[in-house]
Formats: sequence, C-alpha cells, structure tokens
Amino acid sequence: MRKVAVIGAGMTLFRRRLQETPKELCYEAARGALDSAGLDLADVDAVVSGSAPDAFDGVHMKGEYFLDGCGGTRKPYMRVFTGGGTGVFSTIAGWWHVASGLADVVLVVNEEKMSSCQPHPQSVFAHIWDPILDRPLQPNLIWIFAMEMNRYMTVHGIKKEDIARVAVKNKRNAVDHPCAQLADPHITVDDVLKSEVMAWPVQRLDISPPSDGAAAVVLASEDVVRRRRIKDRAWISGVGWCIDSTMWTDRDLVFPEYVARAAQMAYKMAKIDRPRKQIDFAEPYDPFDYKELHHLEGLLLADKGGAPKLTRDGVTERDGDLPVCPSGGLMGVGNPIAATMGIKVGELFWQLTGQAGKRQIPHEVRTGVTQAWGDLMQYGCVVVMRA
Amino acid sequence: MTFLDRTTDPRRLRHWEGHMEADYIYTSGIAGERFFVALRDEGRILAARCTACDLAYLPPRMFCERCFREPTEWVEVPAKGKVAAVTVAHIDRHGNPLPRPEAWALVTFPAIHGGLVHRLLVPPGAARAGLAVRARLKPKASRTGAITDLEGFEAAPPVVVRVED
Amino acid sequence: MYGGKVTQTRFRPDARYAWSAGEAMSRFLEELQNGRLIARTCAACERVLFPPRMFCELCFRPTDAWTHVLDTGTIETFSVSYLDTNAKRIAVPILVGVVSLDGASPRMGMMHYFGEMTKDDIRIGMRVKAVWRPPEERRGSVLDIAYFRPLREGEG
Amino acid sequence: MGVAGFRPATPEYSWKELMFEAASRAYADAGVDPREDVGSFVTCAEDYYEGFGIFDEFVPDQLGAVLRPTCTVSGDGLHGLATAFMQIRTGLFDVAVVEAHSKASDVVTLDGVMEHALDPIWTKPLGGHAFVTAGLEADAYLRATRTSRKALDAVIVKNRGNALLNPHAPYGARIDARHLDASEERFRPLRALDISAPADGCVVAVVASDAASRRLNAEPVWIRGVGWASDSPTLETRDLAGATYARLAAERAYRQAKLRSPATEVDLAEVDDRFSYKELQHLEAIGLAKAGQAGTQAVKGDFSIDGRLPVNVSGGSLGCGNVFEATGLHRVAEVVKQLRGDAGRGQVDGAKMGVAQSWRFVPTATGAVAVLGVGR
Repeated sequence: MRKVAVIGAGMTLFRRRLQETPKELCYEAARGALDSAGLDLADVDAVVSGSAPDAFDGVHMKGEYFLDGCGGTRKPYMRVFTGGGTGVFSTIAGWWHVASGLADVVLVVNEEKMSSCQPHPQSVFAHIWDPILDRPLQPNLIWIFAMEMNRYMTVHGIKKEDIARVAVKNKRNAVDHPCAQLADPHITVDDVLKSEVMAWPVQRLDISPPSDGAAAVVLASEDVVRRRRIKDRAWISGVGWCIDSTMWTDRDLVFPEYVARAAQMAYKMAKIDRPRKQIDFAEPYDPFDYKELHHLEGLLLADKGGAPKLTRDGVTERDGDLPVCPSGGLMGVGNPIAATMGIKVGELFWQLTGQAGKRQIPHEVRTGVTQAWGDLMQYGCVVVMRA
Repeated sequence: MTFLDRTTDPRRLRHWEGHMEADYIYTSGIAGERFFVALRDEGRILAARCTACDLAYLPPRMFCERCFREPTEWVEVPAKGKVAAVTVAHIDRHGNPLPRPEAWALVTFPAIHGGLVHRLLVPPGAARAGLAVRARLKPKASRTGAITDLEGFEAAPPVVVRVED
Repeated sequence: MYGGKVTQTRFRPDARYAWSAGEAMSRFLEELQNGRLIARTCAACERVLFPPRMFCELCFRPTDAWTHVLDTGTIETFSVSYLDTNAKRIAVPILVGVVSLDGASPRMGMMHYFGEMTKDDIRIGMRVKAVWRPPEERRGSVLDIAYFRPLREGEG
Repeated sequence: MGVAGFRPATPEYSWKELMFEAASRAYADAGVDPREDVGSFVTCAEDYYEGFGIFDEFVPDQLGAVLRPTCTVSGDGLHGLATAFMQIRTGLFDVAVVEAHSKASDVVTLDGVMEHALDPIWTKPLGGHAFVTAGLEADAYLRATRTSRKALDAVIVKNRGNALLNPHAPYGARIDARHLDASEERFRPLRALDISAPADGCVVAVVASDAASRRLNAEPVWIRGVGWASDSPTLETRDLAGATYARLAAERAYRQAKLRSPATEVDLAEVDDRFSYKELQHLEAIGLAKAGQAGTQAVKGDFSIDGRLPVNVSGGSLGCGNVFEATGLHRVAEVVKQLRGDAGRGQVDGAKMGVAQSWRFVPTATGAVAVLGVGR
C-alpha cells in the first residue's frame, strides 16, 4: 500500500447564494488547492469529484456538467456520491487512486450549489425517501434529524442545553474562519434554546442551513512528496467507510453503528487501538448540533451518551484536551453538503501543517480524525491524518 | 426466480407514481454574466481569451481548460460564422413528433475556440455543413440576458462584389 | 452574492416515474387496501421482517413466508413538526414518528402520523394502534392508515 | 458475473429485486458469500435515472452490503470496475463487488430526464431534444471520415442479428433493406433504427485479487488494464468527430495491459453502439480500426462473428437495449462469457483477449475501456 499525503487545500466562501456557476465554484476551489500545493493542472494524473444530489444544482449527471471546472477535461475523472458522506468520502476515493499506484497526483474537488433549487433546497429532500413507504407522508428532511435527536436525548437522558453548547462552540469557533457564513461571537446557549422550533426537538439554531460552495484538496504519493520536497503535507494514515440498511424504520437510531464500523476500519489501518489517547483533535460531521455528539460517540471518542459531558467540561473547545470542530464546523462555517470537505479534510490539513491561522489549536497536534455522515442516517466515512 | 414466492397474475403487480421535480434558477455565472449583459444590452457576442494558450473560448468561461488559469481578455466574435455540424430534429424535447422539423447547428467562427450550438433558421432541406451564417437577435426590448436572446443563426447574405465602372 | 439582478435562466425538469413496486411491495400495498399489515419471515435469523422484503438483508437469502403482523405497536421516536414538506411553517404541528409493530421483530416498523393525542401527551414508548380509513377510501397506500392513536385500556 | 432482466420492461421486479437476482447469480457464479467473503461493494448510478434524491441509500440490502464498505460511483459500470480494481490494488480488500443497473421502465419521462443533463445556461434553454447533440456528432463524424449510410446499415443489421443468438437480448431481429428504407429520420443523419431502445437490466461482477481467486478456486478472467477519461463537457469545445475520451481511456488501458498493437492482439470487442455511428467512431478511437476506415470495414463484414475482429457479438446496445449506466458492465459480462467459452452459437473460437468499452451516453464525452484476458 503506497503512502498518500494531502499536499494542498482550497475552498470558496460558503454563502446562502453565490453567483458563480457550479463549474466556476469548482474552479475557484481547485485553483486554490493547486496553488497551495505549488502545482499546476499538468501535474495532476487524475481528478475525483464529490457532490451530493443532482437535484440541488438542478443538473442530471452534474458530475459530467462541472468536470471542466474540476480540471477533469482530457483526464481520468470520476465522481463519487455517498449522500452527505461525500464531504469526506471523495478524499477516500482520491486516496485509492494514489494508493493503488494508478496515479501519483490526484485533485479532489467537491461542490454544491443548493440555491439553484426553488423555492427552497428542502424540496429536493422530499425525493430522498422511499417512494412507497415514506414519500406519501410528505416528509420534511428535518423530521429524520428530529426523530434521531429525540431518541438519542430520551434514551440517554440528555438535556437540550447540553446539545445547544455545541452550536455555541462551533459558531464561536467559526469567527476565525474566513469562509464562514454563520459565525457569531456573541451567541449563547439561551439564544439556541429560544430560537424558533422547526420540528421538535430541532430548533432553528440547532441546524446548519443550506449553502453554496466548493472545496478541493490535492493528494500525492510519498514519492512525489519526497521528489518535490513538499513540506506542507499531512499523511492519510487510515480510511474507513460503511453503510447501514436502507430500512431506517427498523434500526435503533440511538447509536450510529455504521460510523463506529467505519472508524474501526480506519483506526485499524492507522494502527490506532486507543483512539481517545492517540487522536489529538476531531472534525466530525455537524450539520445539526447533536450530530457532533452522536458522531463523537460513533468515532469511539466518547462513551455512548457521554459526549455531552465532554462538551460541558470544555474538553472539546479549541484549547481543550480534545478540540472538536476547531474550524467552526458546519454549524458555524456553513453546510454546502459535499463542499464541507473544506472544513473537514481541509481543516485537518491546515491544522496538521500549522496553517490554520487564528484557528490553529494552541497546543501541538499530530493526529486528527474527520468524519462525514449521509444517506438516510446510514452512511459513515472516516479519515485519519497525521502530521 | 430467486424468490420463494412469485406473483404470476399480472393484475396483482403494482407500480407507484412519483416525480423528482422542482423549480430551478441558474445564474449565468461570472463569465456568463459578462457575455449575456453584452448580448442583451449591446447585441454583441463575446469570447473570453486566454492569452497564455491563445484560445478565445466561446461559450466564454472563467477558466482555461488547458492551463487552468483565468482568461485575461474579452474579444468580440466575428459576425459571420459557418455551420460546422448540422442535424434536423423530427422529435421535440418531450419525445413527441414535431409538426415541422427543426434544424440545429454547431456554428464556429474564425479564430474562436468552440462556437455555439443553436437553432439553424433555414429550411431543413437547406441545412448543410459549411453554410455561412450570422446570428439573428431578438429585438432589444424582449431580450432577457439568456442564450434565447439569440433566435438562432440564419444564412448570411452572400458577399456581393460590385465592380464600379 | 447577488440580489436577483444578475442574468439567469429558469427551468423545471420533466422527471416523472412509475416505479415497479415488485413482489414484496405489491403484496404489501394489496394488504394495506385490505386493512392489514404483512411481513416476511426469515427462517435463518428467525426474524419477522417488516416492511416485507423478498430477501433477508442480513442473511442474504430469499425470505421464507408471508405473515401478518398487528396494527398495534410502540412509538420508538417522534417529532413535533412546525414545517411542511417544503419547509413552509404551519400553525398546527404534525405529530410524526416511527412505530414498531407488534408481531414484527423488535424495533421493526414504519413511519407514520399520530392523532388523538397532543404534543404534550406524546412520548417514546407510548402504545398505539392504527386508525384505518374506511375500506372504500383505501387505495393501497400507507395513507390507508390515517394515523396511529393511543391504545385504549383493554386493547392489544 | 451475474445478469438479470435485459428486457424492455420488468414489471414484476422492483429495482431492489432486480439487483438481488443479478447479485445472487454473480455470487453463485463466483462461489462467494457476500456476508463473509466480500470486502467492498460499488454501485454505479445517477439519481435522475432512478428517481431518487440520493440513490446510494437504496443500495446495500439487496447486495448483501449492510454494514459493509459500500459506495456509489456516479458513472458507468466500467467506472465501477475501475474503482474495484483500484481498491483491490491498494491491498485493503481482496474481493470487491461491482453493480450497475437500468430500471429505465420506471422512468415515465426518459426524454425529460436526458434533457435535464444539458448545460443549464447554454443548451437547455434552447428547448431541443437531448439527442440533437448525437445528431450533430453523427454528422461531424460521418463527414470527417466520409463514412456512408451503408456502413450504419451494416452495424444495425449485424448487431440486431447477433442479438438473435443471445438469450439476454430483447431487440434481436433480422433487419432487411425494407426495414432500413422505411426507418424514419429522427435526428438527421440518424433514423429510428440508428438509435438503441431502452431496456431494464442489472449486472453484478465479483472482482478478486490473484490470491483470493486461488482461494476461491475460481477460473478467473483477468482485468489486464482499465482506463477512463473525459473530454470537455462543453459541446462546443469538445472533439465532436473523434471520441477523444475513448482514445485517452484506451491508451491507458492498453499501456497497463502491455498491448502494443491492439487491433491484431485482441480477439473480440464490445464497444458502445447506443447510436449506430458510435460503434464505428469508438472502434477508430480505441485503435481497433484505422482512422476513417471503420465504416468500410463494417460493410466488408470485418466485425461479424466470423470476421477479422468480431465486434458486439452480444448484439450490442442496438440488440440488447440501452441499459444506461449498466452498459459498460454488461459488455464486460459479454466479453467474460466469450473468454470462458460460454457463448453458445455466438461463440468466437479461441477467444483469449477481449476489450469492453463504454460511453456515458448523451450529452457526455466520458468513457472507459477494460482489457480482459484468460490464462496467465
């Protein structure tokens, strides 16, 4: 198995509406990533893209449509799609392009333009459900989060204010992110608890709303890193991914078993047997505040039902023992589904190479883990990176 | 096959109807905005030129597909182009027969990389590759800043060389 | 960012479907129309699979037989939604959640609405029963059940 | 390999059940238990072809992939094969499963779905059918290579005739001159008979490392090389006449397979023929016919079952139907059948090396090539 490093990253602003076409968003992120790696498109052997439903951008086979913006013209190009998991999964696909020996340098570009969809990107989520079992009930996407959150809270006896702390932490962390859409230095737990109820227990400030944006990373083989004497690099030391059954009404939503399986796969590859000791910081997927907690447990970084305490005790603050979402996460920076790669894989790269600027974790960090989550509460993918 | 029970009465097999529809608004983007504003307001067709690669892109774009940098200048596309590829469609966008066949062309222009795929405003029998054409624009008042501000391409009048006595 | 002033085009795709329900769902819908809920059994893992399927996803083998399950069950989780399907606000909240059905294997059930209860009564673990539409209104759809109501004393 | 469906419509199967049947056949063929022996699962699908916002959700149960590493590639089945090939080469897994299918009969408005893939700013607003792009390309190819209408006729007659020998080919027919004369123009120069019709079908492949294939006592067909590539997605700036995507993909696949002179080293080829001209254009692009000569060779019968290089012995898409993203993997299945000597009356004698090539259909300029062989 060849060693693979992330050697560059780039991202656009995350905003509710951006004027750029999907192609142009891809280009801006890809150009930024290549510039940060000191490479040009000619150095790239293959291109991987990641993007969530076609129905956001409103183009069937959108991976074909925007491939030129990803630098894919006249190159081997492939798009992967694992729902919300795509934000981390495309990097795993890039990893196997290099680890297999088929490519030395791979450009991975993720994009989402949710604002194309009218009247609200929510209408797209009506189509993600089973047409016979679920769609006749005209479900709203937030329902599944609400149902999962409710079960998680009820089974473990977790209070809403302990969940709201995550929203507060991440929106405050995001103040230091130049691309952030949702940063708020003054937000309090009370603000979250008093925000409008959408689908109880989910309130407006528990959610990271839709966004437009793109992100990109450049991956390279060990050989390229040495030959080009690339100093700013972070090694991908573990990858894992896992899907659970489609039949979501048959599963207990209290624990994301699929995340745990993906994490175990990635940890095994990274030779991590005590994740809580060996992992210095985490960027789990946080489209809703409770998801950060749920995922910390799935990543085996907290006991089942124990993640809220870590948050309450300040362990997950940027200067805590286990900083979580130092980027500001989806809750603070924004949620252009697949493009959140910029604050997940991208943040690991920037933190591990000391390029995170004002977001830099104050103590030395050598190992980070990131994770994304998708489909119908059933997909987990995990990447472990080392300095 | 493969299952232990199978329905053999076709009347008992059901289907379920649904759709995947929504309304979309597509912004023209950074390069498109410049192009469509010039088309709408001035009736001009512009290409984005990458000076490094010496390629003038039509449709214009904010990145060069070769060097992956931003094109640095805008150039006006020559008025007269030629049909590089042509087809005559007998079927409409929904798959139904068209009452009258419609001609379509890829129109290319001298010194321009690419061209425009659009309607060819000639009788189907006259639709042929190599035909010299020029753009026909909608009247200014009805232009909206979209590719449909062009009605299509019509046969360019032959150049008449008149020898003065 | 833009304020509706930039050039743009509008489109609504023509994307309509008629999915074959297939073996399992055709029978499931037929039984709903009859006012019953049907499942499949897997003899290998000894589960009663609801919603029914012709193959067991854990054993990867064809399932064995049809069996009816009850229309009573337990609320596994729920939400009180002030949003409709297009994220528009509604005044009277929808009570919705997952019901695990009696007679099916543990936790196996379906999503549905709840009625004859308020947002203050509803709780996880509550016992409920389906309220069926009258036979002449049933179409072979999950909506042949209007909602689940609290189980009354002496029922189930 | 396992195959299910390959009929114009499959009303007795849900898409899940169709996949379960193909998977069951593939696992029986390979002698594997998906719950024990398979490391990774790959599906090839696009949402609008399925009618789902996120099709990936609906994949695992019917493949035996619950709580296993599984993913969707938004590509043709050959992109999926390439993915499994790479995953195995990393050493992370030694057995991977690739699935691709079409349930086109579930789509009421197939024309509308295809239209939705056009560029939303430059092409879609014009209101033309998605196949206008194929008409333009056919015109560009036929004129650039001076290929005659007769050559297209030869492709149609051959492929639909070959399909009569293939049990998984619903569009087999003996096409004669009267059929061709009567075939109505659709997108000039393409007539109705130049365009493949939709079909339902599912194909599942089990891919294994050398060590795993020994452990499973398999008689493997080897993936000697696999390549994939895309040209410009913009209609105006791509190579309309030449199928550059296929050339680039083939160059990579041949390099891996160490094929220097593919036209003489390959025993048979399955190439994308979803429009009749595509077979000829693709044969030239992937170096199995000389530039501009494929049409002449087709008329001469070089690509018949007993010709110099049998092409689309299966019947191709013209004979088996357009199975959308399953097209490439279907061609792999057909090459595998030949290399194993299982093709019955359609068997090409002594076939040892075959090529499968795919294209992602209109409006794309994306394709892939796999070189498959038997023996060490």
